[in-house]
Amino acid sequence: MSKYILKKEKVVDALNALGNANAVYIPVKNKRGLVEYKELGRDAAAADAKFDCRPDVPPKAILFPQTQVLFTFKKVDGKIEVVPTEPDDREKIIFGVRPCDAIAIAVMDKVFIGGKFVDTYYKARRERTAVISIACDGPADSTCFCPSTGGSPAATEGSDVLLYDVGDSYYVEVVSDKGRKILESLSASLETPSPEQEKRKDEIVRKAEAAEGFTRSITAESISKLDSSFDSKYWDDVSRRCLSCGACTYYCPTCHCFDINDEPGRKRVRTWDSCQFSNFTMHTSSHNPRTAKAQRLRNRYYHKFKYSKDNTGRYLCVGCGRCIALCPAGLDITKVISEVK
Amino acid sequence: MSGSQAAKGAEAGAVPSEQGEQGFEPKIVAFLCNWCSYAGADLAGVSRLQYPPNIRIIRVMCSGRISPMLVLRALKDGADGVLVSGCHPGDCHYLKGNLYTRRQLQLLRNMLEYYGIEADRFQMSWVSASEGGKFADVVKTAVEKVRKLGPNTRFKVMESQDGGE
Amino acid sequence: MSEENHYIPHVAEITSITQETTGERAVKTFKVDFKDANVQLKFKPGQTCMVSVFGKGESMFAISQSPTRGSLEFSVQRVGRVTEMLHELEVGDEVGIRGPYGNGFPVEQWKGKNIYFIAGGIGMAPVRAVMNYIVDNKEDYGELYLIYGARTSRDLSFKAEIDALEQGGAIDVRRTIDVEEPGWVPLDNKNPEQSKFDPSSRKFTGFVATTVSAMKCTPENALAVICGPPIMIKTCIASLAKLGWKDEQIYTTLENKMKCGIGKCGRCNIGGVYVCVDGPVFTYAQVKKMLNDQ
Amino acid sequence: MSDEKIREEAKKALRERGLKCVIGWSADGTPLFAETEDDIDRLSFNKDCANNLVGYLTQEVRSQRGKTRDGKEKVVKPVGIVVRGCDSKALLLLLNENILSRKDVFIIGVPCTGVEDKRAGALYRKCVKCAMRNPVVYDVLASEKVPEDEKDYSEIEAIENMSVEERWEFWEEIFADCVRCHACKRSCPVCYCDECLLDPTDVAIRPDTTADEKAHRPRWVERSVNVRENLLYHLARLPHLAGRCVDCGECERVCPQRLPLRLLTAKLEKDVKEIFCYEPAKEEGQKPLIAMSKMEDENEFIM
Repeated sequence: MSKYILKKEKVVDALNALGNANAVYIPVKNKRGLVEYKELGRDAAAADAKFDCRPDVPPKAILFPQTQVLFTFKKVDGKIEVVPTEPDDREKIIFGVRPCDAIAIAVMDKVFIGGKFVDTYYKARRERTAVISIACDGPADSTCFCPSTGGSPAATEGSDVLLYDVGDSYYVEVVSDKGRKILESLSASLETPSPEQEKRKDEIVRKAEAAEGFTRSITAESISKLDSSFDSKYWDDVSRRCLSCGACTYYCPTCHCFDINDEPGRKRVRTWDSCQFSNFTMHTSSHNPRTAKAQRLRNRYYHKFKYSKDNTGRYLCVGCGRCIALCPAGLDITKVISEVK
Repeated sequence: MSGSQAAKGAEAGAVPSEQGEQGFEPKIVAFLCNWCSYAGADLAGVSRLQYPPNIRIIRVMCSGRISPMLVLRALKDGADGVLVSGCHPGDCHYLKGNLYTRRQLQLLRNMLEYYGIEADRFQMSWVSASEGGKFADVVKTAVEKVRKLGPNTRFKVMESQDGGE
Repeated sequence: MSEENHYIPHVAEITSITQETTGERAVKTFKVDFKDANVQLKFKPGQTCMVSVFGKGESMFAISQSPTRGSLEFSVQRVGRVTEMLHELEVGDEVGIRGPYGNGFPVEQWKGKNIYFIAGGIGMAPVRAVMNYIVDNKEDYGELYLIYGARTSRDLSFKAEIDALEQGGAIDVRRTIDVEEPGWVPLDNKNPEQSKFDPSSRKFTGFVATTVSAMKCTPENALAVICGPPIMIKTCIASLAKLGWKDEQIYTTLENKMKCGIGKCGRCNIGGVYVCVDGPVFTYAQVKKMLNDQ
Repeated sequence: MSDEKIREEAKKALRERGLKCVIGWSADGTPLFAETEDDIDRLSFNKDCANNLVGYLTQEVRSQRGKTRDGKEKVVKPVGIVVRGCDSKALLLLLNENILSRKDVFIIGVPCTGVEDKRAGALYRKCVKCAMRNPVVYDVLASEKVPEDEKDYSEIEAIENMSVEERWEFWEEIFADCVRCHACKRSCPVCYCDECLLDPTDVAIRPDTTADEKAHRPRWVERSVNVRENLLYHLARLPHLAGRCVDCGECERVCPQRLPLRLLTAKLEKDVKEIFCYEPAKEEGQKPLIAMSKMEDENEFIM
């Protein structure tokens, strides 16, 4: 049997129990009102967990930190020795992930673990990470559009356990073996669902399948227009108000571009980078293939909806809507794609 | 001096503070203008005036060359204090370089303090070519002030902040 | 970590440095040897490596020697941060190497063909690797030609090596320079077809593309390998097209800013193609299909 | 009421002055580049219109500049813009610094009683008490001037009253959250340099930059995002804004982490006022603070 009930009043105990053996990350509100993932016990208490909204910051950084030392090097008797950074080998659980962010993790897996080369650092973290998600009861935010990208408010992809908010309890559905093992350690707090709760859960699933309540969307038809609009003047017009900052990319759960630099202290560091920065593609010779912000903006949308689809079969966008909510210039990805010409 | 040299030096050694036997010995990066203060320092040396060996002198053509970035960089890379010294107002070899820098650096000094970096970590002086004695005094005062403040730990990186796994 | 961590370079020692050219944009060839005898790099001509100068950074370079010659070499022009630091290194100094990356030239498919190697400036580095490979397996291939251009005669790299190849009769070599010098036969850049081309001349003044036109490279049972600055690649392709070459017969190499070399960091893409893993070698037919993302 | 006036004046200027476009807000508050009379009919000003549009003005004017084939200066079509009081200050600063020329811009001023932060559902903090509600430079005003408040420095003073240790911790806590997306810098109307020393790259590069220069130029701020680099990043912006920042609050508005960046810029403005009796963008033709010097400037802090 793989369906349980976790009473909301027992969530704090359950989190603390998980925290004994794992690093548990939960969404909490920070001082400035932003909901972001923090580590239980270190930066957050279980009672502060905030599960009733889409976190403002995706859990991306837990698997792919913004700043990561790849290796340090030292000189021993005048000879260089490279010392790779030891991977973070703690077992991790991200609790309260929204389905879009969970799908994003599956998408990132394709980028970093799929393909010809494996990213050791990502893989080391990913293998030790379990994802416990909470299905959304309709769109979690007015900027959401996950159904348009192949997701759903109750999608299980990328999750190990999926919770449904059925009033005073969470209906617990096991998705993977990893999830099953975690729930075994919580068996004391779990109960059997009542028919009433089953019904409530089915209702959430039905609403999710019908994509009820979503005000934003991108149609496959408008995405297909990208095939012929690469050289369109549209990109000049739409990028006019772009500031070339990195807000959209840094808060995107699937944006994964990075930079590698040697920094003082004899270390090589990998940091997030953004394709919207003007120097992103600049060659040493000063030639820059994407000088204009129109080119950079276009590259971002094409990467998300065309290149990635062509290469891996899926969009590099999960419809979380954060880039819409955070864009200082009010650029709306759904609008931009829908109006492509 | 060019910006690159200053930064290179900073990158390489980052002037770590030392805990000497008599206690804390501050390291102070001193930017001296070529025409007055550096000559003043020279005179102090030639006249065999004693002053603390805690300063590392970087000669610049004019104190007007001191970008606030140089001060910040020195502090970030671990200098316990920064001293900028130029010609007296009116005596600048380039007429007004020192006056411009006075404006910029006064604001910087205020902002440092507002940021939580003790204002005395950044000091300025006017020392002319003939003021060897004053130069020795300036260095003594600067070192004493910084000694009182203790090591500059503001920009020290904590291991945990460093993105290490 | 059982599988290879691709971000960790292997430490290698510089065993020899050859100053190919001098000046602001000098070129040096570095021969390197891995410190750890267990590390072996199996590579194909045209593949690339990330070379680190520890503390300064790393950059992607084409391996400039053929795998048949038994050594790992990089020919590096002094252009930016990492290359400047590389040029300051001496024999015995250590660098980091990771790779090989990229697809390399499909030399197996080329058997039996006549090959025109066309190189400009530092573009000679990857061409040298594949040219030496073909020369070392000469019996499998047809006639070989090299058209190699640079700004001045002093900017031509690998002088002794190419001279030796030429004298040994392995390959037909034509050199071109941009600025006239005594002893170099001038070609007409504006009307390349009308240029008088004396087959016995080896040294010309004119663009590489002009020499290609004047020489009337024949497309029958042939292919061309073009490496060099973008403008030179473009003009050479145009020249070849006029001579009746098909897009599939023309191979070229692309480059873009790279950081990871393994298709993750997201900056070397041209449309959906990642130059670091899908390239750097493409036929012109492939290049044509790419989006004009330049 | 003011919407009609904005549209009427914009249309008139579009016709009579041959504007390239009019930069304003659409009713939902997003920036709008109106090129036709139809576009202009979508211009609006309301509580949602929070963006400072002056950065776009520089962009639109600069993109037209350059030389024609025969070496003549290209003709710059004037660009229209709708500005609030705070925006107009930034615009005046650009005029004073000769980044923009008065003949290249057509300014429709809108007196403003504050705009709302949609995320918080309340007025932006900078708007609660505002000393620059009325545009200071304009061709036409779209509505009646409104009363202004005294500048409120109470938050700044509270920080000044902390101990030096407390202050450091205060900023440390704030900038630990910075992700360095560069939105603050990119949105700043008076940050108009093409290359910035805080840009995320090794070196600023032109085709003729030598290898030596690229190799040895300092990286002022490392790419690593940690408290130390973040603190330096924000501290390093300030000297460049000294006597120039008009405290329009755009950096704070755009910050995705909602960092209170105005606590830095307002302090800068306060110091400039107190020490040098200088107010950026106070009047037309004013010289930049840092480009002036006086023998009698304060000397007390110098040994």
